[in-house]
Amino acid sequence: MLSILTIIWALIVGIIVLGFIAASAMFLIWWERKVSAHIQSRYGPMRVGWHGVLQSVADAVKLLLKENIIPAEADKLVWWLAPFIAIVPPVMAFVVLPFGKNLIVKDLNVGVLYLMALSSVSVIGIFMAGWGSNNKYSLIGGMRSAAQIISYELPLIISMIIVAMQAGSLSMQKIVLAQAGCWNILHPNMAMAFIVYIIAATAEINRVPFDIPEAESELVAGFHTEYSGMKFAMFFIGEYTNLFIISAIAATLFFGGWQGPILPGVVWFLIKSYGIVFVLMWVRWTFPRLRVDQLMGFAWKILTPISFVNLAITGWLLLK
Amino acid sequence: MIKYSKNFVIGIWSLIKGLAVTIKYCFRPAVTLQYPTQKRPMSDCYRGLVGLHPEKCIVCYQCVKMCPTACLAITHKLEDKKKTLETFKYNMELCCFCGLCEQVCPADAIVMTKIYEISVYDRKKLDINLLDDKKYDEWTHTTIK
Amino acid sequence: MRPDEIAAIIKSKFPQVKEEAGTNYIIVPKESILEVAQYIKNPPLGMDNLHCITGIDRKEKIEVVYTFYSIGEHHGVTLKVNLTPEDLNVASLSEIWKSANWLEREVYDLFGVIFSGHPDLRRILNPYDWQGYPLRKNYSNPDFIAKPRM
Amino acid sequence: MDATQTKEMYTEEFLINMGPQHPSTHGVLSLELKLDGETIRNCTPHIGYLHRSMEKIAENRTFTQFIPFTDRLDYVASMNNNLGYVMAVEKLLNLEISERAKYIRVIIAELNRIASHLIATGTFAQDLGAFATPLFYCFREREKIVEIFDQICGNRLTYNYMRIGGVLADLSGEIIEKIKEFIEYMRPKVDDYDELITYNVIFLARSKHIGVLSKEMAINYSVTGPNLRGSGVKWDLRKDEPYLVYDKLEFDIPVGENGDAWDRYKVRIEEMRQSLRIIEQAIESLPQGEVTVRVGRILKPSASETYFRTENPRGELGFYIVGDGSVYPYRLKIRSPSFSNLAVLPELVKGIKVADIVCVLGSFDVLMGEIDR
Repeated sequence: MLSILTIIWALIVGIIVLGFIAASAMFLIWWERKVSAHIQSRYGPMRVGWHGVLQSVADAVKLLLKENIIPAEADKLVWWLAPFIAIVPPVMAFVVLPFGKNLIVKDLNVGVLYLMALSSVSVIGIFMAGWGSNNKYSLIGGMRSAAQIISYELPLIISMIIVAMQAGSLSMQKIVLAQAGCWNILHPNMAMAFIVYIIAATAEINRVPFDIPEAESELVAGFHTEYSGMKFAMFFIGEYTNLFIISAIAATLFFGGWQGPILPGVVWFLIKSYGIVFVLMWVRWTFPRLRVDQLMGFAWKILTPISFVNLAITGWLLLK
Repeated sequence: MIKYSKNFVIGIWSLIKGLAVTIKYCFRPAVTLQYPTQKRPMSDCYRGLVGLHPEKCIVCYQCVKMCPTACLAITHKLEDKKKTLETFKYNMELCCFCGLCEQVCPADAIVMTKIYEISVYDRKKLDINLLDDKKYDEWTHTTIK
Repeated sequence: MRPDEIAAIIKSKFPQVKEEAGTNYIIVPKESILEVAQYIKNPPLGMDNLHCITGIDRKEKIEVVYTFYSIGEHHGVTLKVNLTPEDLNVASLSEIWKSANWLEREVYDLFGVIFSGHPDLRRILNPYDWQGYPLRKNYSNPDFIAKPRM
Repeated sequence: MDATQTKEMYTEEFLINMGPQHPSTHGVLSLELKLDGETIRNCTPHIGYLHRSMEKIAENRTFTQFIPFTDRLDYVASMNNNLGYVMAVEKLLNLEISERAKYIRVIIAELNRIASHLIATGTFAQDLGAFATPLFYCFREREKIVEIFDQICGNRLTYNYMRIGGVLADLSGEIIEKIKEFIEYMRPKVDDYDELITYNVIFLARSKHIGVLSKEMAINYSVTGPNLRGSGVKWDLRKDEPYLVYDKLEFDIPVGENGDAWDRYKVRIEEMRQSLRIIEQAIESLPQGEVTVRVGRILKPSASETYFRTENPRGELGFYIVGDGSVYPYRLKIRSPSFSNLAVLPELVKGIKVADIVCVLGSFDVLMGEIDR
């Protein structure tokens, strides 16, 4: 009896989460197009719905109806699996995201560790896509992506560890509760950790100025050059879900998560997350792209030392 | 080390300035038009498709001689020693909208209209008989006069 | 320097060259083009810039026209080499001026002039398997549209 | 590291074809790249995908009929092409045009130079990954110029405005007001570009010391225009061999220092400022008078040859025209600047990363329309 209830509960939660993911990704795609358009003195999508708000739905329908083209020389199995592997980690990350005081799928006591583990998995999907397409541009894109994500893993993880040290727990809820009096971002060492985190996270999800795996002007579209229809849409949804995830993690770890006056917790959480998303979009539509060796150099020569120093300082502050 | 950190600060400052430029334009009105519903007015001398006032034409063949892409073709017949137009074909596919025919015409019979939305589904429609009054009816509904 | 002064300098150095009637262009025998080119590259003339190479098909002969300029001295000179249709070989200048590389390839492509000593003499504008030399006056191609009536 | 071969594993060079369909080859340029990892070992450009045999067409058109074809050479700077061609024909005919027409030609040519440099700026930033934003800003400004041209001559891209013996139409007072307005509008925008891209630290990191073209090499390869000046050679036909009324106007020639991609880009930005200065002065001193000299409808130059070159936004555009006394040119050679500028590319990209080839190519601002002709 208990097990049936659990399964039903799990199904309901799963449907809600998946629904939220799809809605969020579609909203973010529309929003990105609007933000970019207004930055560029344009209107962006205006036809489908009020100010084109349903544009993403129309695009999704179009992509669903599109022919699924498989390159003749592709490594079929790898090529088929890649989009699924790329989309699963961001979906799984929703498990530990605290939307509100009780609004969390499962408050794992190793929540931060779980997120770190998941962020390393998505590179496999991207690399498989690059390899399986049997396209030289895609291969270069996949290789760049692997090198990039592995480099940026380190500063990303260290800056998350700093927060965990401060809170004394790896559980996401406990980290939020630890910020009850004062948001983490208000401590100078935490602010530094936030900057390192947001840079490394931007690199993790391959956005400008770190979008070298896609690098439109060099590699055409990088790892997803050969994908069409729904498979392309899966990469796309995965990318935008990732964008939301890293913003949500940043909001949780540094901006006090769902805590805030008057409004309910979930509203505060979404406001903070989408605020960070907006900043990332704003950055994306302003800056040029770094070159691959500069990107690596930046990760190893600047970000990693800074985060190590930051780690040492935080440890000293805690022990003092 | 001082130089390094100075460069670092200058670099960060340059990034912030870039962000300031983009956010400045983010809240200014857009400059584009929503094309099929909004259209910019054509200038007075706009060079669109070639049009003809057949009654003015004196059949001097200047336009045919001048056309760099040979897109105009005229035949005439003699009626009591006066040349009159028989056919005036205009092959829009070849036309490069240079306006030389309009400029060279001594009787101002050839004019450049303001029709610019000129895509058609059937290639044969690009071969236009300029003597036909209704030749551009299909296209004029898309154009602001 | 004025064009006539330049012509005089070159003529005094190389007696085999002659001036074209009516223009200041200098006609160089094709054997000595390399020597003349090497001479004008260095001071006093200092033609450091090979600006343009082109061909003119005069039916009985094909002229190859070299236009030189000097960035430092602010003057220029035009050399001409006359080739007979039977023997279209002329020495390449691409060792002296790198810009000659592509310009000579273009003249080869369109006129069929063979530049001996050129490092990479391939067609450049036309496809690599193109037949014939399109800018020759006797070139004919079924797809070629005749002159518009005049 | 060279491609090496060992007992168990061997590596080989990686051949990729960049183009003819590629987002950042500026048209239908095809580059055959040999890569070692991401480092370029060899680069072979293949051109001619846009070859329209302009020179053969010219032999079958009258001198006036060929003007619209020059629009299609460098379709971003049609006015400058028109100008170069009609001035070459005028030189062949020994025709002197009126003073007002000269000033108008200068104003129009400089406006189009700004439009062309705007596209160069925008696409260069786009190539470096500043996705679309600088490009849209540049197009927004270019639109103003295009609107002015639309009012003057009736077309927005292929203007066909210059005529042998003058220009198509006079500048009305209304248009002159518009041009003045544009100058006021444009000045702060150029500063905006400086803030958004020129001194952006990522942009500097990407374009400084990339594709360094030395002075000697630039001259030897006959590189012209902003690319030559970016290498530090102070050479501008508008100053050194003045045509029209450039000798009466005051302006500076910006030059670069190192000859890298950033210098070439910076020269263009500075040239926009100088062009604004030139337009302002030319409008101030615009004389009254006719804009066209009467020439016969049928032009028959005597059997003679002429070579004339003008300073185009992309470099020196030369027309070598041979007349034979008929209404057609006997031979018309177009010496297009991008053709010579592109020839230097294989030399510059050896040993740099595949991301940088886009940067070098973008900084040269080549246009396939005039390379392939």
